[in-house]
Amino acid sequence: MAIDPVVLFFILGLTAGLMRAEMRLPSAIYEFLSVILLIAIGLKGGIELSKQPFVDLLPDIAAVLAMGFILPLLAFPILYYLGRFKKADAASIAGHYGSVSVGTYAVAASYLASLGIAYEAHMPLFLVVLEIPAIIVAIVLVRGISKQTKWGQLSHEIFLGKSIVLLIGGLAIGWIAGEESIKSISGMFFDPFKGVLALFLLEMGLIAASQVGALKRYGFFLLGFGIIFPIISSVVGIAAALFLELSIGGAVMLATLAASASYIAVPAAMRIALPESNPTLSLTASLGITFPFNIILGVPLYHQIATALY
Amino acid sequence: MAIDPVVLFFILGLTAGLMRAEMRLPSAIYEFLSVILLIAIGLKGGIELSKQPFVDLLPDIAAVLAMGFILPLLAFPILYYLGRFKKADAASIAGHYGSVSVGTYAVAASYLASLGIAYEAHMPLFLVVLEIPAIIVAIVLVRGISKQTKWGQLSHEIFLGKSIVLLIGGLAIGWIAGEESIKSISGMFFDPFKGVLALFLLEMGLIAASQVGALKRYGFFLLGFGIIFPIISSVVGIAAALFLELSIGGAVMLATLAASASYIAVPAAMRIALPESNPTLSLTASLGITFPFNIILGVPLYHQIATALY
Amino acid sequence: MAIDPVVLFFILGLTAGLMRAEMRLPSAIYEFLSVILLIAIGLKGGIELSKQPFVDLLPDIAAVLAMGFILPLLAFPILYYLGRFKKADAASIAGHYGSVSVGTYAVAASYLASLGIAYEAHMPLFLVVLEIPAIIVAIVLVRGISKQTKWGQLSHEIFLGKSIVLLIGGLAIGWIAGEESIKSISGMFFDPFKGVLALFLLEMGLIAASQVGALKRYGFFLLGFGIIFPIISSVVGIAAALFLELSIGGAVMLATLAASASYIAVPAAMRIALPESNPTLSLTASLGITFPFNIILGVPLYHQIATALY
Amino acid sequence: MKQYSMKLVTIVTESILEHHLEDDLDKLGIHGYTIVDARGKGSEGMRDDFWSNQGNIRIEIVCDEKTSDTVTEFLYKHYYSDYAMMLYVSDVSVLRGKKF
Amino acid sequence: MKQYSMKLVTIVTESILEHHLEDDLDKLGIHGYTIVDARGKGSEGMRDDFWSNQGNIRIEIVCDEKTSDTVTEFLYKHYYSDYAMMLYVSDVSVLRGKKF
Amino acid sequence: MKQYSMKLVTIVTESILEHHLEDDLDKLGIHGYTIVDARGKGSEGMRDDFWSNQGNIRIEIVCDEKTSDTVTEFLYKHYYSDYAMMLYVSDVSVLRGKKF
Ligand SMILES: Nc1ncnc2c1ncn2[C@@H]1O[C@H](COP(=O)(O)O)[C@@H](O)[C@H]1O
Ligand SMILES: Nc1ncnc2c1ncn2[C@@H]1O[C@H](COP(=O)(O)O)[C@@H](O)[C@H]1O
Ligand SMILES: Nc1ncnc2c1ncn2[C@@H]1O[C@H](COP(=O)(O)O)[C@@H](O)[C@H]1O
Ligand code: NA
Ligand code: NA
Ligand code: NA
Repeated sequence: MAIDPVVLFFILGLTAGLMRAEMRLPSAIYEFLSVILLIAIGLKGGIELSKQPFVDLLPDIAAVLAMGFILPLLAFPILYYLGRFKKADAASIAGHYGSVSVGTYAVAASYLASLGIAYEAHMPLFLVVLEIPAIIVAIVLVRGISKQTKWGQLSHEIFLGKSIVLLIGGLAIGWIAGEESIKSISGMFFDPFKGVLALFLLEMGLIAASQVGALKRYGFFLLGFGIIFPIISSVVGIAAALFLELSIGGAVMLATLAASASYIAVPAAMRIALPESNPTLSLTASLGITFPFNIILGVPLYHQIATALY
Repeated sequence: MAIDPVVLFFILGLTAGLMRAEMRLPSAIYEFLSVILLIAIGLKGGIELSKQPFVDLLPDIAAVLAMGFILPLLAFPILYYLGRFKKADAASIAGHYGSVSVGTYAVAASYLASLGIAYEAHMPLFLVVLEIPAIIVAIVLVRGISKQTKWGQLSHEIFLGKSIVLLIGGLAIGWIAGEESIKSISGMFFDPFKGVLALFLLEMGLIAASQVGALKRYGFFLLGFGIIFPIISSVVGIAAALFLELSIGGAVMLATLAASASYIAVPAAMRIALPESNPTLSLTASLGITFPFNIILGVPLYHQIATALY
Repeated sequence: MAIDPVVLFFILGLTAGLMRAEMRLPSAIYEFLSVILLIAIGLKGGIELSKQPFVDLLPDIAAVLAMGFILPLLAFPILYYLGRFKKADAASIAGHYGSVSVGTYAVAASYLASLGIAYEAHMPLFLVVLEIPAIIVAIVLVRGISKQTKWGQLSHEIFLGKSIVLLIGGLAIGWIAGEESIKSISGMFFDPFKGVLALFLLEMGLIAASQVGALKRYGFFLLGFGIIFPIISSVVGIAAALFLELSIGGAVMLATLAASASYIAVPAAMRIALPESNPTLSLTASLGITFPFNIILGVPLYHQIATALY
Repeated sequence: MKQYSMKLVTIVTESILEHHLEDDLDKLGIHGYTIVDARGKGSEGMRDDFWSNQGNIRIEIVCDEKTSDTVTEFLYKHYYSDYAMMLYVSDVSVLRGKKF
Repeated sequence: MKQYSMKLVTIVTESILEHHLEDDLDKLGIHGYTIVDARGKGSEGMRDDFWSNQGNIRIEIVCDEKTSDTVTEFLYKHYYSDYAMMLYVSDVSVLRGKKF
Repeated sequence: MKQYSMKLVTIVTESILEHHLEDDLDKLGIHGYTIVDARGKGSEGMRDDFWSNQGNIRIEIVCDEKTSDTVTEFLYKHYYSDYAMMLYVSDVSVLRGKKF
């Protein structure tokens, strides 16, 4: 089977970055590309929601939400006891791995599309649902439910972060406008989607490469964790998919969501809520190890695991 | 009838902005989107111009030009005597409302397209023609035809502003190249047009929301003016359309042009020509009140008024 | 024959710039557009490479490489003896004219496409091959093969510059993924290609116009050189094409490559390797004279010359 | 024209703190400041990534000596230990204008 | 190396004035300055919108004391009342180089 | 809080030199600096084009007097004649913190 070209763009970025080529995209373009991806993913989910009653999905949402709480609780003891990280660092990393990465999601979607495998179209809803619980878990693990944490201000920053607003906004617009009417904007959001993803991954490759320096400082445990924990998470995701009776495509998507680690929403939240935790530690793991692993090897691997378990 | 998705994007931006979500697009992207919109609108008009003799349009242009001088003269006394604004402020606001907004124009075009209603294809020419007269009126109202005003320098800034140059440039290119030849660049300017407009309106919603704080400071008169004056202007626009025997679609477009208020070219010109006028006053009215009103309610309303009067 | 609209965009930018209109695109957008162009050109070449054995091309590549060494050696004596430039300046300008401009290449490709003339699809390979030799010649002309030049660091900057990496990256991805698989990203790279080129040329026109001030300072010799030397080069390019038995389309492309002058990779390299050379001198010639000449008149002229010689 | 001696406080810190610091300055009664985006190197290594709030901002505050001490101590107490932050103070003269 | 005492004039004002100020400086015989984009808060409220020239620029001019007075008074007279503008002056030393 | 007197070295130069200067500063043992993008005018004319490394950067280094002299002389020797570059030094006070 041919490699998906979007993955080749990631490998190009990674290689160029490791060779220290001078070619970062302007951050305005990075943001532009990610805005298009987020809205497009939201719109697709919203169009689907407009076709089925929302209440039917509530049990699924509850189950996925539960997974969002469980995953960081699984990661924390490994990091704290086995990895001997400081409590705040262990919690922060756990928060990153309990949450999700939209870029990884998009690659899995592209992977399944190129194989012609369908998946439950309300998957973007799960993407939204999984962003937040792990952040709460991370904070509570360090602070308890103490009043010191400004939950009001914090929940504002979490729920009104760019990715959540654009995903939910896209969902809502797709839902309200419906399939027919959204076609008029497909020239911006759907037709160039894979090309946008390709450019986005080129930049992500460059960013991931820039994390490698830090990687050397933090040693082997982080490297191992960044590869092995996602595989464990993917099995949890597949188990959830079996429980929810999702299709095999849905299982791959949920496995990927579980296996992916946040590199935008969670770092920002941790910097404010747990400033004593070391931001380069978690970012190195999530961006420098897990993201490349998932893009290049993880997604097909989760597909194989899902096929084996289904 | 379903709501046009581009309007939903505006509402998303407005809502996110009012909830103080952290999600402004980079200004480079805002500019990119507006450049595409301006060129695309110009090209469409230019293609049409290449099909009919230009001289036939001269009477129409003269009439629309006259409207551009009348509208600010209508607005000024209301602001100065009723609103009790300082002379410079009243003139500056009048200048904003006598001129036009390209974003509003694009929404009206999208509205008519989704209803399948045609309009005179040389409308972009009117858009260009209406940009400037109100600026001149505003300056003359305050300064007279005094020599103090550096008309040379000023006319350079007005006529060579980005929006005029791109609109006229687009018109000229469309005219010279013709329909067939322009097709080769439709993948950039026409196919994604509505999607570009959607993203542009998302950002405009965020910008409009950021004006609401200032709105509170300036009170109810401005709020009323920002809604009622556009409705009055729209009737002037429809009257002009009747006089010029435009189609009903043309009437809606001209009404929208009349009702729209500038938020780019005129603020810049006023800042230099009438620096003693308060820039937040006029921008709050034009961006914080009139733009949202026109996008969400105004355009359909002007359609109804036009239908009633035709 | 109708003028290609992309050329009209260049003329629009040039005119607006000469009239000192305030409308430069944000540099982030300029970079975005050039990234798309570079990748698209690379991809197209790569797809073609996947269809024919690479070794067959080696003789062609060697011949084109030779041309890359000859052209600056032809330019240098003209600039040094006839133009009486300082040695470093003469060498630097020669380096610019021995190398190539991707924007000019894209315009020639668009020109041939609109005439329906085919050309050898591995042309992007020649584009890559021609970027570098002239830089080496320029440095050696001034420094000799002295150890003072940090060749290691320098070759890093040259070979890992943005344009080389994106072109080669595009080539590699197109080659590996193949035609069928690349179709999924054509909505970003191929469908809007000419529109992207149009916007890019609009900005290039504005940039070229900003060089005109400097032009006056440097007088007529540079003006003459910037027009006549490209014509000479184009004949060298056509001769090479005849020698390589390329199609007439291939001859026009190779002539254009020979005639075009670098304005990105070479200026950057010269600033580091030959800092005593005056950067505005070579940039004025390459951007302010040769680029506009090639876009507007050069490409059709080279087509005529090629037709005459074939 | 008469000139007055004031202090110029310059702060370089993580861009993610921008809105938080704005709120803080407001509460400290400081209503004038200028911000530019910056990148740089310090004890926390290179900071130059804007895509994920990993860049810096550079804040300038012109104020009297007392306010300079207040803001300096406030920032030292609340942010110095957990965030990348550098701070220095210098002497400037300002015109008597509408602003001071 | 020998160092010379000079003045550093720093101006923060509306970005829309950039080209006008460049012309002014030219006329005042000032041929060296550095500009960066900035945002900020002052008596005219928050200024941080670049999409419509609602942002600031920060201009630095290294010059002798006399020029510093000239430019300061010029700006005060022509722009202070109608535009958002802040201005301060400090002491710097420069190397004797080709530039001074 | 106790404050220490330091030097602030400000350099305005061609943006293309950024990584080269970073390497130089590293070698000179300077591990703290702040960079912003800038444009400006000087003896080499207007410099404001970022699309082709034709813009400027503005580098600030807070350091002791000796380091200030070292870096100043180094830059003067290696870059002043061939590159657009301006450099000035001023006095600042810094807090005793983890950084100094
Ligand atoms: N000595 C210095 N001179 C100038 N800027 C500095 C210096 N040290 C630190 N900085 C700036 O302050 C930021 C935070 O410093 P730090 O907390 O030491 O990492 C750095 O990213 C630099 O931008
Ligand atoms: N005290 C201050 N310290 C630093 N910057 C200031 C101060 N006051 C004003 N500014 C800057 O100068 C600009 C114009 O000031 P103003 O005219 O007071 O609105 C503001 O937007 C700020 O960027
Ligand atoms: N007198 C000055 N005041 C402030 N900045 C200056 C001055 N002279 C030069 N510069 C800055 O330093 C850069 C390089 O200067 P130069 O080498 O003189 O071209 C210019 O582009 C300006 O940004
Ligand atoms: Na996860
Ligand atoms: Na109007
Ligand atoms: Na050439």
